[in-house]
Amino acid sequence: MSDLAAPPAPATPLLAVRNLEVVYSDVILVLRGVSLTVPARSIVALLGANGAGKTTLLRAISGLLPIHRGRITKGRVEVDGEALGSETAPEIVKRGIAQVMEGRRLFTELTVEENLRVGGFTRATAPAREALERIYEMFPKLAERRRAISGYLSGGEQQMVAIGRALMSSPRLLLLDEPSLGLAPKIVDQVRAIVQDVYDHGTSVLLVEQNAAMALSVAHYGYVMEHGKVVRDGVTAELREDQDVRDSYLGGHVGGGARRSFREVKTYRRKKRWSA
Amino acid sequence: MNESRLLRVHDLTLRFGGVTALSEVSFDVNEGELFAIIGPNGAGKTSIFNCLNGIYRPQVGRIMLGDQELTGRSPVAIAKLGVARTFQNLGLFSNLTVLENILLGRHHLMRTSLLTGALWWGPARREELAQRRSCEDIIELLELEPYRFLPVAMLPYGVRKRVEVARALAMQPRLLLLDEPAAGMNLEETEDMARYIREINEELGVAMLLVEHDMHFVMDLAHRIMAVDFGRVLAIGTPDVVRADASVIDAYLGVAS
Amino acid sequence: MTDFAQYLLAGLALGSVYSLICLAFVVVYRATGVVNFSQGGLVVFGAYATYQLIAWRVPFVLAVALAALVTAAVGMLIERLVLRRLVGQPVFASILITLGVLFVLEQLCTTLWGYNLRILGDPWGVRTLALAGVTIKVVDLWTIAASAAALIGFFLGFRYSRLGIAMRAAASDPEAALAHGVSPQMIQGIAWGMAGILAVVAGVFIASGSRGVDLTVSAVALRAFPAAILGGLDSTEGAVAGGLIVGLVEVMSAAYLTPNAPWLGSNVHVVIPYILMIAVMLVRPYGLFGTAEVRRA
Amino acid sequence: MTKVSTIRARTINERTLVLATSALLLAACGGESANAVANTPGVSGDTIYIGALTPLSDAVAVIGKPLLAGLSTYFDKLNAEQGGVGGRYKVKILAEDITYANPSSGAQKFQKIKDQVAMIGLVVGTDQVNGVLPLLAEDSVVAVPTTFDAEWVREDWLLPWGPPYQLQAINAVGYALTDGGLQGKTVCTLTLATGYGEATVEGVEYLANAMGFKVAMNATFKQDDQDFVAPVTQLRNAGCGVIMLASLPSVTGKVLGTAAQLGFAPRWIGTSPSWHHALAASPIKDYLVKNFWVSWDGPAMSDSTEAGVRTMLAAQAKYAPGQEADFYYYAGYTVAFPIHAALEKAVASGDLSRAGVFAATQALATTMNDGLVSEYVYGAVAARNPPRTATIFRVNPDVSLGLAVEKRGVAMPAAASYEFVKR
Amino acid sequence: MSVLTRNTRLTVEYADDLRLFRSRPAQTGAVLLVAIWLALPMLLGDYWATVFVYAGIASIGAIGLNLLTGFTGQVSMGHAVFYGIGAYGAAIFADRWGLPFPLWLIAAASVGGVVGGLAGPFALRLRGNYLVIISLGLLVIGQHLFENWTSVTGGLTGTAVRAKVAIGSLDVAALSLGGVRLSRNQGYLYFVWAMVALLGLAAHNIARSRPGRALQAIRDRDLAAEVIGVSQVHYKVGAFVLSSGYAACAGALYASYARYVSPLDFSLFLSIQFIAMIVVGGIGRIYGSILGAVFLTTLPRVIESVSGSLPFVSADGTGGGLTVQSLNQALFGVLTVTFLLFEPLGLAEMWRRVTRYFKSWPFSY
Repeated sequence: MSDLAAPPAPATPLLAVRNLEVVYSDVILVLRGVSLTVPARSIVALLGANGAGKTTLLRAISGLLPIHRGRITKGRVEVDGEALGSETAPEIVKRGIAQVMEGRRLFTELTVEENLRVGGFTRATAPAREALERIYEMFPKLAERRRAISGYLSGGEQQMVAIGRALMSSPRLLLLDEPSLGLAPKIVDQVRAIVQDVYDHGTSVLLVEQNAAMALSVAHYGYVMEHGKVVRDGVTAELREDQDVRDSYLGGHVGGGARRSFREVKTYRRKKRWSA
Repeated sequence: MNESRLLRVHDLTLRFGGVTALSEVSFDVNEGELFAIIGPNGAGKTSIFNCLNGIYRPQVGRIMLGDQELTGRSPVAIAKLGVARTFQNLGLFSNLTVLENILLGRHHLMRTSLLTGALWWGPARREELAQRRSCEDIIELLELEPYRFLPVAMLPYGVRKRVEVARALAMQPRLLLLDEPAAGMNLEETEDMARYIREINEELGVAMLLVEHDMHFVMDLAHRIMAVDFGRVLAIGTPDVVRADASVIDAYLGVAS
Repeated sequence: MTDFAQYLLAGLALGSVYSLICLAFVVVYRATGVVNFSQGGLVVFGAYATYQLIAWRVPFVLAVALAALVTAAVGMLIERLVLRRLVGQPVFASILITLGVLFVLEQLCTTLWGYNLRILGDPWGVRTLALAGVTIKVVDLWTIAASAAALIGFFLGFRYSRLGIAMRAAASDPEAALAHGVSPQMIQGIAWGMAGILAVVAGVFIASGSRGVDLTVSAVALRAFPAAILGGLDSTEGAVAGGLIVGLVEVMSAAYLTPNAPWLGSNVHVVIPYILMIAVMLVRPYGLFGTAEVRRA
Repeated sequence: MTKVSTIRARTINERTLVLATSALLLAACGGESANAVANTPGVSGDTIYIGALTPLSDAVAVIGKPLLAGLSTYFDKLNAEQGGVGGRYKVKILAEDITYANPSSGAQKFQKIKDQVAMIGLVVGTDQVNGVLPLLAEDSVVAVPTTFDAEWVREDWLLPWGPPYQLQAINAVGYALTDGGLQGKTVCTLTLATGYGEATVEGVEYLANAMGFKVAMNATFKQDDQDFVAPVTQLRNAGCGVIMLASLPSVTGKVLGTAAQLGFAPRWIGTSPSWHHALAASPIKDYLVKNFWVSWDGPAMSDSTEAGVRTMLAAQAKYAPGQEADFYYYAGYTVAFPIHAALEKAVASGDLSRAGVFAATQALATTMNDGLVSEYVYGAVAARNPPRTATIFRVNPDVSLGLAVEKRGVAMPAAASYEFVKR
Repeated sequence: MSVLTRNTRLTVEYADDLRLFRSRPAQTGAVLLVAIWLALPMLLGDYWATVFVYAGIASIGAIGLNLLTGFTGQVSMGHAVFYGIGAYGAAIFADRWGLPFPLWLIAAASVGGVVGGLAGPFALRLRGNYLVIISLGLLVIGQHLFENWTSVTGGLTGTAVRAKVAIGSLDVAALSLGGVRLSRNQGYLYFVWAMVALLGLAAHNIARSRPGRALQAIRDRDLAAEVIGVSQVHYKVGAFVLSSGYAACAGALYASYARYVSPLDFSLFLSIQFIAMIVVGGIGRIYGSILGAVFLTTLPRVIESVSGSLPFVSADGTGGGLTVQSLNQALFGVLTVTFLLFEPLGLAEMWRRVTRYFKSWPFSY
């Protein structure tokens, strides 16, 4: 558990999203003016329910919007203070941002090593080979199973391959989308450790999670999104104490405080309007 | 409780090629019971569901629903015997409306064939009207009124999960299999789902088999829990018993919670 | 016995042509998930392009190379203009669109070269060798060699090269591949380029000797479909195996079935490959070498 | 969201416009076909219109285009040099593009032009003619089929021309077995699996019956076949010495190439559509010179000692300079003679109505055709007699179109006795 | 979103939701369609009557394919074979067996349906592209039979058909209305479009009742459908039977109208055209099939009619440039591509938007 306060933000953050608006198929407005920053050397958590727009935000950053017929209609994404224009996904990878998509999305018919090699596709042969060795050092388990078909690995191992594959481009910022989704509580703990490890190796992380307890336990700073807007942000210690966040995301999951049993639910808890 | 056994699963073993997905799994579910299965990914939870459904054919073992043998029957036959199910990643017909999805749940209770359907005026129309009425009851129970005529694809995730439960309920099941009903939902939606599950279980008296990762959800709601890992049963018992079981903590829960 | 050897050779040569066409199907299918009904159009265009260059007195090998370049460019252009917009569309969409492309390519050929038969002017002509009473057409040797070379090249390339792995990754999950810097569009472009090159090689062999080039050259692609399915649409080995099997089966059924079983009707050799394909499909729904789609409940 | 809906509204506006326009177009077209000339359809002032249903853009356009060009040339020349039919009526061709492989396209196009033409001068394709046949009777329109099927001879509403495939085959094979120096050789056929191929086989079988031999083998193939080792080997094993071939040029090249490569050298005789002069410059030209004949009628198209050929080539140079004077051009030009003759007769009788044209075709005697093909005896349908002679050509790469006369005026007794019956 | 405007009139009873023409504009539209049906044969000359007869026949085939592709999600390139079976069926049942009108049509459609049912099992094991190419195999086999089973089909040269649409003395080819004799084309125009209405309505009824929902369930998620008790075997085979029956019915009508059929009639291109019709018209919509069939049948004819005024296009290709046919082929490609990319739901969706737009006009009531 890191109780670190966020490090003092440098003048130009690694990633800044400014007032971003995204529309799918020219009709469905998903992001309605989202702003957030990821300072260099930090872990930032992004919380929110299904459909809040978290994945869309990640797509906007990593250049995957066009294939979903999505479009930025307002605002911008800045990397090192420099606005991204029409960069394609490969170009963004070269700028040092790598993404682990929701559901891991391994190339299931390919071996572990082949998966990792795809992660290093944008790089020349020599640095890619070095990166591969580094990943194997970081995840010795993957070195053991390098020839295994990735689809047959366990959930935890697959998450390792997915993160390792993203790290092959030696990114400065890793976008992690729901790494704990569908994993057993024990494996979730392992994933948290991996995130910490990645950070310790010098890569910043933007962690998108529904498992707020897990995310807030590792991040320095957090944002909460609802309906395409950021409705709360703050250092993680503050967010953990915030009553609204507790009500909607934490329940009694984080130690202390009485948790209402699911058996006791008798009426709807009507959705609270966030005071944004 | 032994006198009211609804489902008896005995010695279930399932292999794919050389991989053993389930080995000697045995458990019972009583009438009106809410029975949960927990375990890590790939432990065989969904495989158990698929065997119950008839999607997979286990190599060894028997499954009895009341005094009916389920093993070896087709999914369609099993559905007609009263086993309904929801899917982990949603099994809805996304281009159809909510009402049509729920009406499909009543498919095996309806008679209209291609021929009478083509003629429409007469039995087909009468049946449509009659079934529409029963579907409206379910729509009311699960509070889906505003969405009736909307294609499922346009609905938020949480509502879709509810529609799937509604469709399963429309089948008038004796046993309802719920595969991760709370996955991907926020706290509020999870609480709603808990309430629906309790209503269905307590007021309609439908027995349920539940697979879920949210431990609080499971521990709070289930009457009994079975923990599985690598296709084997680790423990069966009340929530308190399972929670304290050393092998369960070791394989799944990590820290005792 | 001599006859049988003769048929065997003919079957292998015909099968090699089918293999080349099937390889093109496989490459495009793996990169885009599209069954390319326009391959015949590329084949006939490639044959005409080669004819034209030879008619302009470009040496044969150079003519084939240039035609391959041009046809590859045409393939990439098709991908760029049409197929790129087709990602994620249902099956009937890709069928209709590639068929539309076929019509356009055929019309392009007739606009440029008219309808009359053109003799290609290849160096093989009708030359033959004789071996133990069996006549070996020189062009057949080259056909077999070319498809063997293509198979080995594709097999090694897909397995080990950076691009090959990237192509397989893009086939497996295009979005995930894109997220790691593998642009599926680039991959698709390359695949269509390869299809163009393979089309020229196939087209040159088809139109060689006294056969000549006319619009009917494109029909060969349709005859190669059962071969592609038989082998498995996503397998390079399957393409070659399927091609050879269908080539052999076609020649053998023309040689032995037609005269001995007249009740089957004339030209039963056209139907037998399809019947064989259907039979295999019922046992192995993804072809002899294809990978089954993993379906989870 | 409001922004979005305005965008949508505008698109709908545009779409409505497009829809409305196309509806108008449809309506306009609907009115068009109600042609005013009721009594004498296809005649307007001093112009007679003749229809042509011919493929102009599919693979069979290789036949359809030169046919049309030949027909047009003849009438362009007639209009320019003699002032048209009867010195007065200019003839114009109304051509409609049909799809060879879609028989209903001919029937549709017939409906389109039937009220604007005096008769149909070209219908290409056996299936197309069959498709139009019931309509001809219904609307009393005479049509000229441009395939050489025996069935056409006895159809009321058809004005056929040229030697039927059956007779081409009978005369050619018969010649080979008699004066052609191949007495006693085994006869076989290799034909395209179409009605055209079937007609050719029919002729050879008829001859076999008449001359008392057995056809050793009737092999068939498909247009898109790529390998001919099997059929050619079988023909060789059957000991075939004379093989009647009904194919299209690209297949001819492939078949004869395979035969040449396998060292099999029988006497091949092709029907008229089997030949294309590009083959005379192919790698098998020497083999063709030795082993290949073509069966048709009339003189060699390069024979400038023939007055008819000279006139035809001069007309082509003057009126259709872009068109190569290939076999189909020649056929299109030749088909114009009976049409012209029928129209002359109708003009002379002063009746250009449907009934008048029909009567003219029934009263037509032997037509003059500048010696380009043998004479066709018309008159009443029951008495019609197509040309029963043939010219056998051999390949000569040095003359234009690659064919020189081997023997002209071949007239086998079997050809003379062949009966034509209405199917 | 806009879907909320679905009901234009207040729904009081569940039965109101099941009415065929629910809104006033829809009712007006239905009356208008009947009026057009009555008037059109009187206004069109032989050529356009012929074109619209073919369009009607194509509509029936397209409705059948839409039931298979649009509702059940199975793409078939074998549709031409079933159409052919219907056509030869008409020749046999009417000409040789001498069955009277409704019987030969029913018999021909039934044979098509039964043969289609035999193809159904393949659909159970195969999906997507593999099924497409299997159906291509079916087409090749079908063509082979058409060409070689001479005693039944007349072989390569085809067969004449005299299947009359006549009950007693009432012959569609020789109707008279109030003393005025109608031409054969006019009679067929009435008859064929009445058949389109009848069969379209039947298809619509199937689509909106239990079997229709089951077909769509299988299309969207076959495994989930099984689990709720919808039998894949039953409905996939059923969809093939139904779809082939429609195709065979269309083929029988074609034979009756054309009076001559040959194997060339039932080519790959015909199958492709059917697919294009439902794509352009609207996948999964019955009336979309009709729109698509009419659109694709008439469009080339319209283009020809106006081609005289288009640059670079000549009717016969002698003037250089494109021929009309080339233009048509190119347009065929361009149109399908355009619809697939920009209006995947086809003409039906465009039409729905147009009507919705008019509905929102205050003065449209």
